[in-house]
Amino acid sequence: GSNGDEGASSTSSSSEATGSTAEKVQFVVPYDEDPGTADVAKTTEFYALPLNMFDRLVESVTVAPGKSELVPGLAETWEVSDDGLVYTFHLRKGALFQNGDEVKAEDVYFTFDRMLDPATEGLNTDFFDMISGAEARMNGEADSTEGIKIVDDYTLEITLDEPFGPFVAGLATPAGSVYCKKAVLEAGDQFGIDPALTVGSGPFKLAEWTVNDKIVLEAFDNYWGGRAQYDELVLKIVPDAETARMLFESGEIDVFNCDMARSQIPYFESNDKWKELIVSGPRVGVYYICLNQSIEPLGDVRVRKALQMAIDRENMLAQMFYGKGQLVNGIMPPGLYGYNSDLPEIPYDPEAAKALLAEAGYPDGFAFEVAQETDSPNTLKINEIIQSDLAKIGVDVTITQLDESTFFGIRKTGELPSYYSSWSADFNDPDNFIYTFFTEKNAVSRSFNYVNADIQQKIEDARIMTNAEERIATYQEIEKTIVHDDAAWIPLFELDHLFVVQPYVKNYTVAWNGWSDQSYYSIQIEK
Amino acid sequence: MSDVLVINHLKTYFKTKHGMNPAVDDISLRLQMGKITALVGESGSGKSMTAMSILGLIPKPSGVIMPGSEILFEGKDLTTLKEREIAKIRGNKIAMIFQEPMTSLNPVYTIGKQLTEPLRVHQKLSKQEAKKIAISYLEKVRIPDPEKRFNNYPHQLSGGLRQRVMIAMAMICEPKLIIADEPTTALDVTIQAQILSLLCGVQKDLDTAILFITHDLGVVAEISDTVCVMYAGQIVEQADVKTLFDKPMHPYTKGLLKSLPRVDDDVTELYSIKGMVPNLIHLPKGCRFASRCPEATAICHQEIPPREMVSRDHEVFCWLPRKEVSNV
Amino acid sequence: MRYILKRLLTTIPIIIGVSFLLYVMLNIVPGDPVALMMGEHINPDTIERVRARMNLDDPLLLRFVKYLLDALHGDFGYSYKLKREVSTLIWQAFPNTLILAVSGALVSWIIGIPAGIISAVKKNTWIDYAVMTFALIGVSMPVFWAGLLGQYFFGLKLQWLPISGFDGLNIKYIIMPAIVLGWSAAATIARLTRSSLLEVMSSDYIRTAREKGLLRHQVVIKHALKNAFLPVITVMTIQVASLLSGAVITETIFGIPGIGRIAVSAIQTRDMPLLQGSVMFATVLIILGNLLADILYGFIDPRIKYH
Amino acid sequence: MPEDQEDTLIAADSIWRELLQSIYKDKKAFVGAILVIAFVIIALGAPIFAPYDPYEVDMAEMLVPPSFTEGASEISDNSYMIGTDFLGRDIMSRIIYGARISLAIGLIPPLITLAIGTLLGMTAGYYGGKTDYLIMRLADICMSFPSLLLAMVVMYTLGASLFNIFIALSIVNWGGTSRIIRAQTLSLKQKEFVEAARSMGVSKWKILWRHIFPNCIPSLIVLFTLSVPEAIMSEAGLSFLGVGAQPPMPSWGLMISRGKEYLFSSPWVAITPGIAIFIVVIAFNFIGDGLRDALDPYTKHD
Amino acid sequence: MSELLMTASSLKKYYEVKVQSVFSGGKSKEVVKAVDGVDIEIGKGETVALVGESGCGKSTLGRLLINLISPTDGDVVFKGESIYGLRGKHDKAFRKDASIIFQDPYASLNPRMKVKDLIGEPLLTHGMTNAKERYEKVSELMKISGLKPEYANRYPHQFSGGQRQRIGIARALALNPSLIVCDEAVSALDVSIQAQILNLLKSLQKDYDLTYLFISHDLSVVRYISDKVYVMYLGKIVEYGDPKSLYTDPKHPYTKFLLDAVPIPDPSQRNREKMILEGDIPSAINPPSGCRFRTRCPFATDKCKQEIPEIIQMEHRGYACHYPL
Ligand SMILES: Nc1ncnc2c1ncn2[C@@H]1O[C@H](COP(=O)(O)OP(=O)(O)OP(=O)(O)O)[C@@H](O)[C@H]1O
Ligand SMILES: Nc1ncnc2c1ncn2[C@@H]1O[C@H](COP(=O)(O)OP(=O)(O)OP(=O)(O)O)[C@@H](O)[C@H]1O
Ligand SMILES: [Mg+2]
Ligand SMILES: [Mg+2]
Repeated sequence: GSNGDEGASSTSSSSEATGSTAEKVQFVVPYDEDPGTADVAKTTEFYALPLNMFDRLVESVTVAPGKSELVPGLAETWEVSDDGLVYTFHLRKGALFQNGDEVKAEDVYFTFDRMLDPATEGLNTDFFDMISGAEARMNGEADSTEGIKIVDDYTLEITLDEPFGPFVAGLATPAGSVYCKKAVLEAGDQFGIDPALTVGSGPFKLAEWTVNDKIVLEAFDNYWGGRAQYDELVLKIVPDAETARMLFESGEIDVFNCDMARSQIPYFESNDKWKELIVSGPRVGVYYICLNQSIEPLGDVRVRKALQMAIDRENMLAQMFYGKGQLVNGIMPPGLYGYNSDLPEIPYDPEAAKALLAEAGYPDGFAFEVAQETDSPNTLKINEIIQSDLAKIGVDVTITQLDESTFFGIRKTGELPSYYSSWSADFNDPDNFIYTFFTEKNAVSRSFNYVNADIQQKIEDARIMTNAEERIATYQEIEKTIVHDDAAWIPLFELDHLFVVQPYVKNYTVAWNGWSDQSYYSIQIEK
Repeated sequence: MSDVLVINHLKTYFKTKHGMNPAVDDISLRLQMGKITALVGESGSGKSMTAMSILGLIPKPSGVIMPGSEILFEGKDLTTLKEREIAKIRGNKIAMIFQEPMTSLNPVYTIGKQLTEPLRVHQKLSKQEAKKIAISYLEKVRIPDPEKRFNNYPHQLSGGLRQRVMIAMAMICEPKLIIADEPTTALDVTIQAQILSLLCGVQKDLDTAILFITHDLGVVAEISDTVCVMYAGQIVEQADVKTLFDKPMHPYTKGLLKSLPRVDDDVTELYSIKGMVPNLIHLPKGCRFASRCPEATAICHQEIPPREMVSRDHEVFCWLPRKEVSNV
Repeated sequence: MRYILKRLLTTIPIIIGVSFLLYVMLNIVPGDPVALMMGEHINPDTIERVRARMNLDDPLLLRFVKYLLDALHGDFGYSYKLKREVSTLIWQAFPNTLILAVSGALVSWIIGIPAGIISAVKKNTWIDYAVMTFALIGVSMPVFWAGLLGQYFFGLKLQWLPISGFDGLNIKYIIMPAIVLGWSAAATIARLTRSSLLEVMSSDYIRTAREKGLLRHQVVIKHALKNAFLPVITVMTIQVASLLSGAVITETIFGIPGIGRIAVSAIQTRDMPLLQGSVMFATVLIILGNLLADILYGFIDPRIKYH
Repeated sequence: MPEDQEDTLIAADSIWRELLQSIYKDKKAFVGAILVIAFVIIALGAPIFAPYDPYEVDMAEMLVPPSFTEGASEISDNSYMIGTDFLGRDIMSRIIYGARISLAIGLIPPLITLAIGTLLGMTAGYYGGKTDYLIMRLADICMSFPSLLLAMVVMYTLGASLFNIFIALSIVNWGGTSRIIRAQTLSLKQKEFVEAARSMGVSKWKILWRHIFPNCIPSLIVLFTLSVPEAIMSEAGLSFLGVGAQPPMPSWGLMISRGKEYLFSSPWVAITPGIAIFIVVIAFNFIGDGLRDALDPYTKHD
Repeated sequence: MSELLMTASSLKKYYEVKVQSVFSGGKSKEVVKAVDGVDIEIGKGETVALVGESGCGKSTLGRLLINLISPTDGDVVFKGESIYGLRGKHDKAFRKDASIIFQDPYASLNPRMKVKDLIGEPLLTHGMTNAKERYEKVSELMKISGLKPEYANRYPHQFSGGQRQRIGIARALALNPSLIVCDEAVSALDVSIQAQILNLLKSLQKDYDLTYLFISHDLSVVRYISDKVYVMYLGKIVEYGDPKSLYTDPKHPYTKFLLDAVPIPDPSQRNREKMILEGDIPSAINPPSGCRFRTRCPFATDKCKQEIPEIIQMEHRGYACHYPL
């Protein structure tokens, strides 16, 4: 899941951005930061490159707004053993890497093993650490991953320690991207960086990379699914949102991601030229406020409840986000498998909140610190609204801005003050939400510090349940306890993700989970 | 008839924030061909401004030459000339030498370039021709090794040599008149003696007129033919050099002479003129020297004195000759 | 030549001092750089290993010396974020910054020098006021503000110039950033040219030149300017510094992949090796700029003689 | 013995008098001075002048245009002279309160910078030798950094806050001052009045304080008036880059950088604080230029 | 004559200067021998003059004598004690006893101080901390120097050159010194003002029993004011004596040239016989060997090139020349 709503943005296609390649049909998407690498072992944030350059065994495709389906990728078929422990993948024959080699089971094994290999210092190990032998591999106790077996060139068998329902969905995330063994070994640390050495089997091939300026991807002619319908995908680095908007209006970029500047939404909606060209999709994601219970007086559930009631979510959604979304009363957002639409509404009631505070012994309020990353203007605005909302019940909010790394560095220690953030699904399963936030270790490393032994147990249990209905029921129960009984989290809303595209961009859809990073393979440019 | 330049009623005033400053106030004088005329006076008496008025180099816009002033040169009134016309005269027919040899040459150009500039501007000579002439002038002012010096920068020359270069530069277009504004004040006596003798020699050679500005009566006695004594913007006494030193008429001149220590004689007590120069902006009525004058009478404080010709070439701006006449 | 060599040698302690200061500042920051660099999912063992690999447990001074020695070989370490060698990143960015800074400097001279001359020559007239005010407008507008307005009017509305981006020496892309950057430096140049020219104009040798029969404008052109430019050259020094500072913002706004962009993103992502490297590099540029100015000065001014 | 020479005297006596006179005389400086005075008064009296609470968020009043524009009255019943921002806060009030921050940023770092620079510059110039060498190398080092980058690094180390901006801007810029003051000290040291003091046995520190320092004041004043706008601009730059003042502080720089998102839809949000900076900065520059003309020994005599 | 107040023996001051040039490359350390072995005796109540061309080391010598700069070699004895060894209290006492007046009345007064503070500074430095007392003393000093005490609150630029020089004199007098070094004290003044100041100095000398070291390049002034004259050339004394015999009968050719070069304000003497010295004074860096004047001296021989002439003593006089006139 991507953290926060300040992701990169994406856009589509015009051809005149780079003079030298004027004849080629391009699709130009702006991103506000250079991703640094395409290698998912080295990044957890920027997935636009892996999603377009590499394939996964299984792909999750968007079938309708907010709806996804797992479809065959490099694996044409796969089956799960009855105990839910052994997964067998049958690879597609004839799928080629961009260097002409065929994709073999050995490449897949190599890729997954590489992620776990301590020498790689891989960052996305948590999609693989349930495979048996993964722990040993990661600790340096083994030279290979025991649980992954190459049966033959086109068959791969993966064994888990315990059943884990969303395993395949996890492999469909960018973290499951498959690399070419030969190429990776040749490229060394230049893999994912040097266009000449980076080889995938995806629809686009890395052609040119000018750091902090642009990344050019060429359509791969021999893509197994057929060549993309345009020649070049260009990721243009535009750090400033305002600049991006102007570039979009002048036709130099093809997509404008409204997350970069939501204030532009009314403009686009009211503009005759653009209003028909807005593409919108729900985000399978939730905006929330993390309450750090280890910071007094948040240890008191009455205080947390008071805070839940003191925030005027409706107003926030209406004013800041022009009503593009819906209120959420739990942890799991609409669109997620297991979403519970029957949760009770958390009311906006400052009076009741005040009373609760008085009851808890804070009739005059208290000082409350909110942390956020610098350079996220949208978050800042939200925090300022929170600041003014809470001022009405006497709570004095300080907004502390930390740069990204410090923010996450401190958060990991459990000492980060409360914060506003968002989470959208990596894969469509409650686990991606509940476990991510509230398993014991994550409750600390995300600075919730939520302790409830009973709930902990239930989270672990639900993970390995094989009965779908039972699993969902457990998750919904957990959710209700956390949000409504223990008030460990303030749910805010789900937001739609809006993009504006140039008129000649066809078939542009918002990714099912609402991410800014997505595959641009299916887009068509009709100039 | 051999007047090179005639100044009539020259008034050069400065506008200041405190009022009008009559730096040069009604000066008349004639400079004769082949003669050295000395202009002496204390600091601030208006000597330099007289010279600058001649060349039209009064700092603008604060300085103004008042109407009624006349500076006649070759039949033209310089005060009425356009900038372009007067520029043709500067450095060509009237040249000037300044006090500070150290700063009067542009530090970033060779002396050769600066020396040939007047020739190139006024006579449109080629570089080569100009260089030849320039070197001959460097020889004339007795600069050793002129070929080499030609390519030197000013800072590579001593003060004495630089002043020689300045003299060469003034002479190079063979002007009718050279104005030398305290050319030796910044130099040691020994170098001053060299420069003075050089200047006299040059003047004889070229037969130009020289307006020699100085505050040193010793120098005046050594080189000039005619002397004008300035006080507070006016010429108070004008005579040929012998007359002035032998029979000074104006009390100011007399006082100055008496307050000079002598190298050739023991003086036990120096006379000192009391007080100091009045502020030109708030001038007293009557004679400007009256408050300091030991011989002043009531009228001196009341009325501006007449310009009295006491003999053919001796003019005094004082009530005294009249009083003496009436006493007699 | 020996002089140049000598001056070069004197810059060495400065460069060492600068890098030390920078190194200390960047390394006393609280927080574990490895934890910061590796994001959320990493396990503690890996962190330990990386720490050891990066010698992070050595004393600061030792680390600095190692860093410096590596730097001597052109090794400034790896960027945490961009996963590339810092030196490579910097060398790729440098030409862009250079083009921007040089064109910014040109703009500042094109605006500043004539403005200074005109207002000196017309001192205390309305022309002086107007010209100096024009030059001042540059420094008085926040660079990013001017940049945004420029993008809006000349890029979006009038479509005269591209809004953003960079394409080597393609002048189209350079004009706007150069003006935004150069204009803000122009006032310094204009001021200095003006006061230096006024000073020169009141000097004796200018009077000499006038007395030779040169007209006022001839005097200004032939005699005053060369002298007046001497101090202006020295200011080029300070200018290198201020242009680089300005480039930080200009590059961000116009999306120019230069050193400034690198530094800003390095700060935002706490990419210490990259930050250290890029600031060092900018600093060395400034020091070399000083050197150049000194040497140039020596060649223009025949008097040069140090005591 | 001298006569009564009352009338030969020039009126100005102290440097401050001289200063005021030269500001009064120079049209630009005069305009600048009036603007600066207004600025200071506004900053000091912010609670009196501000029509609204600068911090009060009111989502219902978001992005109301300035009251003089046509549509303003239809959007809101309240009238905001220059509109409201994206959180419905009155921009006028924020600019008025922001003047305080700009005033502090404009005054404190330059004063600290000047104090450090003067002290070190005088010491270097007067003592010479190794002291001089050390101080000047240190100054070289500080001057070699691109100041904005150095400030950013300092903010990186210390964390973003207004107080840290003071520190960052103060330690970044003293090098230039110390060079100028050192040069002046060197030339003043040679002056005969310093020698006269030494011949009487006046101690070094007293010479520095009584003879050298007062003669550096004119340059210091000029330096000061020119570094005020620089400091204000630097703060704006740092805020733009996200390492400056922290919200909800109504710092002008921050207001622009946060309002730039609305530059085209609601231009008043970003443009008005930009104008405020522009006016204050240009006012200080006007004064600085005027004083420089008046106090600079070279351009002075005319 | 009278008892000795100050004696300088083989006093030397060398300056090291770095000459650096972009063109010649590199830099070299050169030694300027500003004062190179000077012996001087100053009697109590006398006016001793020091004359010579610009750059010959007069000011340097003057500064050495009041311990403003310390010598490279040699010693100065003042009232029986070496001034360079003095520390603390004694040094302060010496500074009280010797003061200096400078040439440039503009540069020698701090433009940012009021007259009362300028004249009061030596008093304050030497312990007169009571402001009222100090003010009274300042008024008295101003009166003595011919200034109106009412002007005490003015700044130097509000005075004319002559008046400023009087302020300088008042300041020098403040601590009742016995020795005042006048470094070109009247050179910058117009004749009429110069006469006023010279007369003032003379009368003060009488009233307060002062001793002057009078540094000047104007031989006429020197003749008028001094009791004893030292002639300097390139850091060395070439001749000394009482003015009358020195001026009428110079022994050293340099003295003769110097005297001849002085213009005489009498046109009838214009054609007197005079010798004009050629060339410029050589640089004090690497001065000529032997007799330093030999490069400009028409009488120089090989001997002058090789041997440094010693001072030859005569009655009240002395000169350093192999071939005296
Ligand atoms: N630019 C100016 N503005 C105002 N007054 C001026 C200016 N230049 C000169 N004066 C005044 O003109 C008067 C005459 O000055 P001038 O330079 O002619 O004197 P001088 O006799 O040459 O003196 P010195 O011997 O010092 O050179 C002085 O009172 C001076 O104050
Ligand atoms: N601080 C110094 N450093 C280096 N050289 C110096 C220094 N002070 C004086 N000199 C040199 O010493 C020599 C004597 O200087 P000094 O000032 O004593 O001469 P002076 O006779 O007083 O000259 P003037 O008549 O010009 O005042 C000169 O060549 C001068 O350049
Ligand atoms: Mg003059
Ligand atoms: Mg001297």
